[in-house]
Amino acid sequence: MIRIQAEDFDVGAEMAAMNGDGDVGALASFVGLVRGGKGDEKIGAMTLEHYPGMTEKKLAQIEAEARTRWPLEDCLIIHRFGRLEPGERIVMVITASSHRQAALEACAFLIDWLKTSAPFWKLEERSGGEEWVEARASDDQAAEKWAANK
Amino acid sequence: MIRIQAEDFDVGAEMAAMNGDGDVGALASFVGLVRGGKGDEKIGAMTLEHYPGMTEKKLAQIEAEARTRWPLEDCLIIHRFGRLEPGERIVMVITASSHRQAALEACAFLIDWLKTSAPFWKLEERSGGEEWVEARASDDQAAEKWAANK
Amino acid sequence: MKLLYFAWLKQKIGIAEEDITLPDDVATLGALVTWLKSRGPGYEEALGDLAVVRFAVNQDFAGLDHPLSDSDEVALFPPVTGG
Amino acid sequence: MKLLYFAWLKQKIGIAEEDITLPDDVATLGALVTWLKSRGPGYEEALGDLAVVRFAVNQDFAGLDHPLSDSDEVALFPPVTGG
Repeated sequence: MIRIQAEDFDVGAEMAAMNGDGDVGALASFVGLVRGGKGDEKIGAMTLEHYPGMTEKKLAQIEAEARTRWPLEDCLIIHRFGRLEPGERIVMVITASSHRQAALEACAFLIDWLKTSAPFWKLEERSGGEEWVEARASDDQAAEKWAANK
Repeated sequence: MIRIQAEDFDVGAEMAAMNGDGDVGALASFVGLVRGGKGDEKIGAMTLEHYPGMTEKKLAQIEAEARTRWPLEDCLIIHRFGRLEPGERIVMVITASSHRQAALEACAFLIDWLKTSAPFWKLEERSGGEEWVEARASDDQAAEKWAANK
Repeated sequence: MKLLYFAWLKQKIGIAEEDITLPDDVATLGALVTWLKSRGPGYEEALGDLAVVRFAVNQDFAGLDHPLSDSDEVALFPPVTGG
Repeated sequence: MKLLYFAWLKQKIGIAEEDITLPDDVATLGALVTWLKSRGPGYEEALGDLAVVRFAVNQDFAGLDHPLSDSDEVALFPPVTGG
């Protein structure tokens, strides 16, 4: 399941909702937060812009791909948009499977792919004004690793 | 930090306590549950026995090893003992780091190593009586992978 | 054709979206980019370095050789930075 | 010396722990195992297949050649299955 929303989410409640029945023995999760920085390198708030419609389409494709690759009992992706302060949750991925390997790998896959194929853009508030975050080559490499390991 | 306890734990509260300050941008978690099985393969409760003293020592060693390998802002391992019903949480690992790769890898490392070096034993209640769970070769292989990649 | 702009492309072009009639001789994304750049300095600045521009046609990523028709939804944006 | 047994080793031997005086000629874990097996059928059954027995000396995993002293805490148990 995927959800794109401005509101915060409750990680514990979402995970609890995924272990109700059957054969779930492993829940893996990833939560991305707005970093606050340390000492002199304090980071301000950021605003997440997205492409409504395409975001849903891409996240649904990514989820379907993960379910093809691993035997998942359940899968949830939540991504927020709008203005977020340091410490706030941006994104969450939860995967549920019978065994841990599938849950852990699928979770890493989902966040790696989401980083490079979900249409979100971060605008950071800095001391010198606003600045769009640049994409990192390491994110492309992380996603390509999964393409090679298909 | 490590905790060994009979009581359940609150995943959301534990994760929230780890994103308070500074440079945490990524939280990875793993939660292991008692599987309930499906259809005709229903699984009963299990009892986790452990070796008090050695358990604390090994988990602390595993946590220290993870902190040596990855730049973690925080790290929490909780493992329960005693009788647990299907669907109940057994173990939780949370790792916090600036970036996702460190958090995800350290989380997978911790649960892999914990599986082979923390002195816990599972006694399953089955229709034919009680049975001690046998160790799986795949768990040894998962732990050895990290030794090779040191 | 519906055109959508995001992030700094939206800021440089000055609008979030617009409806255009696709010229007869514009048959691919690459030709569309060339045509857009002729429409003013904002477009020219936004599309000056295509290494940092990505494209979607009908909400799927597409390359410059992707064919276009007037009923398509085309989006132009920087490499994504979510997650 | 304090001896601890866990899981099915505890069930087969019939006790969770015991204090013994280490015989003078028992200097390693391997020698301890041989000596224990001579103490009764429960021990013999529990220690019949050492491929499924693991050892800890003072709460660290140890092999059969590990040296012992009378002040050690020695534990015998099956391969672990937690997590």
